[in-house]
Amino acid sequence: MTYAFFPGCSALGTGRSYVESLVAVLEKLGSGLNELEDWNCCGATAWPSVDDVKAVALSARNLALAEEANPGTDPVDVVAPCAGCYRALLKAERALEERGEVSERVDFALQTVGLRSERRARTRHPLDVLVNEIGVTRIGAAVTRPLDGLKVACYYGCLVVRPYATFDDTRDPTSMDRLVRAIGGEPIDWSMKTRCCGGSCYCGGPLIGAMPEATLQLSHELVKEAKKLGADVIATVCPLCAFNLEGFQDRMSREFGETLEVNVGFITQLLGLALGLDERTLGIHRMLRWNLPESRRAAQGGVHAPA
Amino acid sequence: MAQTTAPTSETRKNGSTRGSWKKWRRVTDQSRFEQQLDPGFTQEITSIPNGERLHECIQCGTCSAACAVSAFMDYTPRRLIAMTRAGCRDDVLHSLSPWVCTSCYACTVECPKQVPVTEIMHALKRTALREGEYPRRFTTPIMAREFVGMIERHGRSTESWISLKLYLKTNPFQLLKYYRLALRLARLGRLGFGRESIRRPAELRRMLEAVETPASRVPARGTSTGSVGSLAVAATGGGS
Amino acid sequence: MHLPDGDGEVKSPPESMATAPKVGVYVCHCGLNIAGKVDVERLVEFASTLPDVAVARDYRFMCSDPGQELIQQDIRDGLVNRVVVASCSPLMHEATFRGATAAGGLSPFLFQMASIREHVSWVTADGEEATEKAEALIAGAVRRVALHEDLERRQAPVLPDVLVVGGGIAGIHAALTMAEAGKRVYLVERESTIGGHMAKFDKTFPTLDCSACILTPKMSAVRSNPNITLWTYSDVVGVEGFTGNFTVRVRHRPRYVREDLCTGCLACIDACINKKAKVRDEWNEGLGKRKPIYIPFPQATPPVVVVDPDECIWFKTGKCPRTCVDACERDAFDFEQREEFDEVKVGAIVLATGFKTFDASRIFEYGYGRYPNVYTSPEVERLLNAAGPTQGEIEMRDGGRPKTVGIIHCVGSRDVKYNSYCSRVCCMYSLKLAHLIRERSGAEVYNFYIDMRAPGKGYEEFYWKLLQEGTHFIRGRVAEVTDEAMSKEEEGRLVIRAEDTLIGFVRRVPVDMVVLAVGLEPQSDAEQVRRLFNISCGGEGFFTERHPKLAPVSTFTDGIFLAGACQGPKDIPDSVAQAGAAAAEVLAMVDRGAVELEASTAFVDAAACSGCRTCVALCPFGAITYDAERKVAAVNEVVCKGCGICVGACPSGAAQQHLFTDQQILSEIEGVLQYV
Amino acid sequence: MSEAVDETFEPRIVAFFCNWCTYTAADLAGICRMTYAPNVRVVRLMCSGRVDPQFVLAAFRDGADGVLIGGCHPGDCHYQQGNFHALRRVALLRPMLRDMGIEEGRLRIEWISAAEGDKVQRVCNEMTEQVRMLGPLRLAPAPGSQNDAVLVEVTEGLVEQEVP
Repeated sequence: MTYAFFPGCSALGTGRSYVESLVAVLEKLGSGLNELEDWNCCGATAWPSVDDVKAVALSARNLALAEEANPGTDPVDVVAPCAGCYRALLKAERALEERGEVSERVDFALQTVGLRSERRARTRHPLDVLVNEIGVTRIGAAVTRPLDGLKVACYYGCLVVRPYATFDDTRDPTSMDRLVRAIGGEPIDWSMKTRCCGGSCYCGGPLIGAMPEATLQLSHELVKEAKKLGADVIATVCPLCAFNLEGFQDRMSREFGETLEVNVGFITQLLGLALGLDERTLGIHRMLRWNLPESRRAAQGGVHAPA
Repeated sequence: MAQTTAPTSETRKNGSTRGSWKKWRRVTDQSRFEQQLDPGFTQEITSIPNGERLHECIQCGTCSAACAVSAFMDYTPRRLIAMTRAGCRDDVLHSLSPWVCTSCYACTVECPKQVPVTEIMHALKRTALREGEYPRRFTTPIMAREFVGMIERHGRSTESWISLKLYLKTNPFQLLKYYRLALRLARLGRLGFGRESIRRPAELRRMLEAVETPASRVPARGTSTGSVGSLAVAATGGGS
Repeated sequence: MHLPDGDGEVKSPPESMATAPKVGVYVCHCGLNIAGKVDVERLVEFASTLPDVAVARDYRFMCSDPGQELIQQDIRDGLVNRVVVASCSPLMHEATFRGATAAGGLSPFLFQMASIREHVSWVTADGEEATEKAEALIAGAVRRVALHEDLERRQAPVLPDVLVVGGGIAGIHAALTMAEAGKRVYLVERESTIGGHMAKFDKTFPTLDCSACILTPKMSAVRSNPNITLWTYSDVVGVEGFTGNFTVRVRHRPRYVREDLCTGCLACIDACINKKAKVRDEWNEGLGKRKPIYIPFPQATPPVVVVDPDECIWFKTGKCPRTCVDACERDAFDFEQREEFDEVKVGAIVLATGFKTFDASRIFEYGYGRYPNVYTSPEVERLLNAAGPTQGEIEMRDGGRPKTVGIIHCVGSRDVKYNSYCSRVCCMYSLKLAHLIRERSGAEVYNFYIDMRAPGKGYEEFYWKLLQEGTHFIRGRVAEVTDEAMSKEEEGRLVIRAEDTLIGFVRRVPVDMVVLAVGLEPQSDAEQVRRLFNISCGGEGFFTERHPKLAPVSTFTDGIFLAGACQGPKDIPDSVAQAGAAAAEVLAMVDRGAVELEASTAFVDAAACSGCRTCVALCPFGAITYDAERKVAAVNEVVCKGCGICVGACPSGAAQQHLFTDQQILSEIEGVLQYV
Repeated sequence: MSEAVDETFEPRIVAFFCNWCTYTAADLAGICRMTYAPNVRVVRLMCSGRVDPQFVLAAFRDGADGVLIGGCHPGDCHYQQGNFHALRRVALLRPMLRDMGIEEGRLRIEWISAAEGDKVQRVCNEMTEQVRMLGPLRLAPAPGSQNDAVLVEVTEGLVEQEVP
């Protein structure tokens, strides 16, 4: 199965390794991603603060591009890995379905540039695709280097499950936990799965600028709790969450007077490792906090080395 | 302004600022006359989808307690709702709370009356930007405008540029704090300095302008989006 | 099948109609309710032009005595022999005006109502349109009433016995009241003992009197009252018949111990081969254990033990020395017991099936089922009960004693995601629990409430008392109970996060124990019970009363009454008051001795019947029989409930329905269409 | 209908409401002062199962532009299954109406419980708008006319094949 793919702006920057690993993992599992031709910014959460209809229009253009590239397909699944993009596209999808004043204006705007929304596009999150389309059984079967009980703190963040819970529970999501279990890891049982990291999803993270103490405190709570519960790594599904948790760990350690040093990565990177992909393909060398020498684990576990 | 670490009973007793004037807030007339309140403001905010549910709020405070950043707000979300409902236009627009909001939607999903709190925060920000009533040295409103301007021009955002401009505009000294991190990111290939753009940015601009067109039949909305549009352009001019 | 001719001319009038119809039309103003929208004068003018109309009048309030007198006078003066009143809904005042028609000396069935208030003036924006619609409805009524006939007013006897379903405090009180009035009462309870929720409480608010002390005497009274047949461990499986004459089928589930022989000595429980109690004890909300043979609590009524076949070794393996049987001096064991059925005939039924509490695990963020020290209020009731699993000590699941306790109000209530209504009792029982927890353990208690609702005699005073005692009250709905600690003090405890809305900031309160004040919900099988008894449920699932103010214990099905929390959340005093009211309604009905039967029954014109028997199989009540000799169907009008299903299906037009004959309905259709 | 909609056309709709659910709901709509289109005239029956197909045909012949049948929700019938019979009769009637050139949208059956006053409002409004779009019923009766004869013939021939 090939999906339409909306990488989002962060894929070009801080979230680069997320997209790299996602593409590699899906390819390994026999699914492909077709990047949308000339996609634009989803609008993030900054646009709704300025103009809510234009925010919808921005995302609607991407959905319309996906439909244009896949004529006759219904629904057209658009994979949006970034949590912020995922929510923005979903919101546009809902607004278009409602067919109210907003959708009327957006439809008109699309028309002026020769595009058309036929309400065929359906926004999907990678977790959704991995768990509900590919399935944990298939993923489990494809594992060549199981994680050997690696303790993973599954951190879903906010916008993957809020405000729209399309594929998982809003308060107690489990899709990532199931994935971790499928690849031989051990998800820790913690209460912070969907707690806000303080990032505020604009690419660049504005709250850290306005109120560093707020962002630091929220991120610190997460990292500290993961550390307390013995997590080896925090797995994320959002470029901004990942960046907040890894990028500011030094500063957190300084401000809160404790050494944190918790590994932070994307769930797709863990999946990739378990599927036998090498670190470079998965963009692990780009991570700021990654001290999980998979070579070490491979030696210990004595598992099949990749060819 | 806010706690950086949870206080222990120790720090509570021996706070270093004992007796300092900083501990007392300057008090001005706290009463509100009915004529100071603006029912039109309430109406404007509640005109968003499901916004009328604001009137169903029972002031239980779930939004504030569910909020991860309410500790850093001058008014908790619940108070903002109450103030908006009462029509306290000035108090609401001069609150930092909407600009602290991270749009994580925890309030929205927990609200027992399904008040769209996050969307109300967005609406408050829109009104504030439109009327120019936003905190100038606070990064979030500047960020929102910068971001919007960048998308209007290029169709995509470039994280490096937006961050750089943000700090230059608000707090250049912050830059010093982050330059190491930025350099590291750049070395790892996670911070590109080449400006990202879509191939047909003009087309995108045309589309965004067209969003306003059908609404020109509705003058009130037309002007509002119009002025925001021009505001974004102004931001662009100031930035480059 | 006969259709009236196109021009609206109707068939020749029935023989019973000796004189030509003279219709009187009476238009009600209903103050301004009708007259404020509809042009009443125009209606009167219009009505007087209709065929057969002899008199058309309007009056400010037709339902008032002078209004009714207007009708009676016209009848007495011989001006009219048919009556149409255009006013409110027939569901409101049909009985009133039928009465007025009868008082004037005419058959009450020569009357028809046009609803121009509920169906016109209240629902139409434009006055002109409203007047037109009212004209059409009046025309329909006038057309139809001309074809009305006098009908026999039939009565059916009311059986003297009564059924009460549910043996909680409401059912007990209703049963006792009626039994004391000399009625035979069948009290059916699903559990093995009566007492319901109240039997599980230690104290009751606001007086703090001991629940067992006030309830157990009533339970014994039920058992000793010769007029009450108590059937526990039983349920109603079938209800047939109608007002005053119900046939009820009751199933008795086997307890494997004969109720008539068991004396409740409990020797068998001690003798059970299982020396330790291992089975989850539902009576104690799972906080304690019981044996496979058990009695829920010492004062259980009847004091008869129950064998749990799912857990009993004999039932599971067939191999057990059955030490219990040996221990029984009265030889009460019967392992061969099967389900048994009883059928009783009763005149009236009181439903007192109660409520269930909200499942707290549905609210993930409150941590019930995730954190052992999060409790629901029913669990804490058992903890506090001297006869409970901890003998009244507040001992938590981990064995510890709490120093700080947080009580969260409105769990599952006032929330559109769960139940949007207020459960009404939680504030008060939370105050009671707060008081008792403090008294028993000395713990600091924090109450997290949205609004404090204490409307009742002595309730506000109780709240006041709690405030004086120093219980903490934080006005704010809790967003989360978490084990994530942000400080040394929070480490290892549960943290309750709520905004103190009266202060305006968020508080994190570390506690050792959390009590969730769960709301009240309809029983999970309320829907089945509703269907069984043919009554209705509101949107939230509680049984609907006939009128929220004026008929609070009646239902839309005559002869079936409601008591207690099955009708909506209620505390003990209200449940008892309602049970008394239901008993009084039943007594009034039973002592009257007879009920008027539905006039709109079906009948078959034997001459027209082709004997196709379509109707026989269609009747849901088995009221139609086929006379094989005469080859025609016949309706038993006592059994017929007057739905008209058979009439709608009769291919030869032989089946008809009083007050709803084909002719009458077709004329009404013509009437409402002719004037638009 | 392809012709331009006649703005002045006010449809006439006859509604058969059962006494226990839908009629009570209509009363509730009144008590709640929910205004709706005045085009629906209600004929009260004890049960929707009383609706004889000839009532529907007679209504159309007598000048109705639409017919609405309201009963209790499935399983909620005061008489156990009258609403179910009503539904079956409507199903049997539909092809016949189609043959007579009466559009499907002119006959509607709805389950409205006693608590759903808002549904009465919504259904009456929707039905009125729908029939307004369809325009006046063309078979409007001229007594003794061709149409009428057809109708009567069909009605006479209608033997309900209801096998319980």
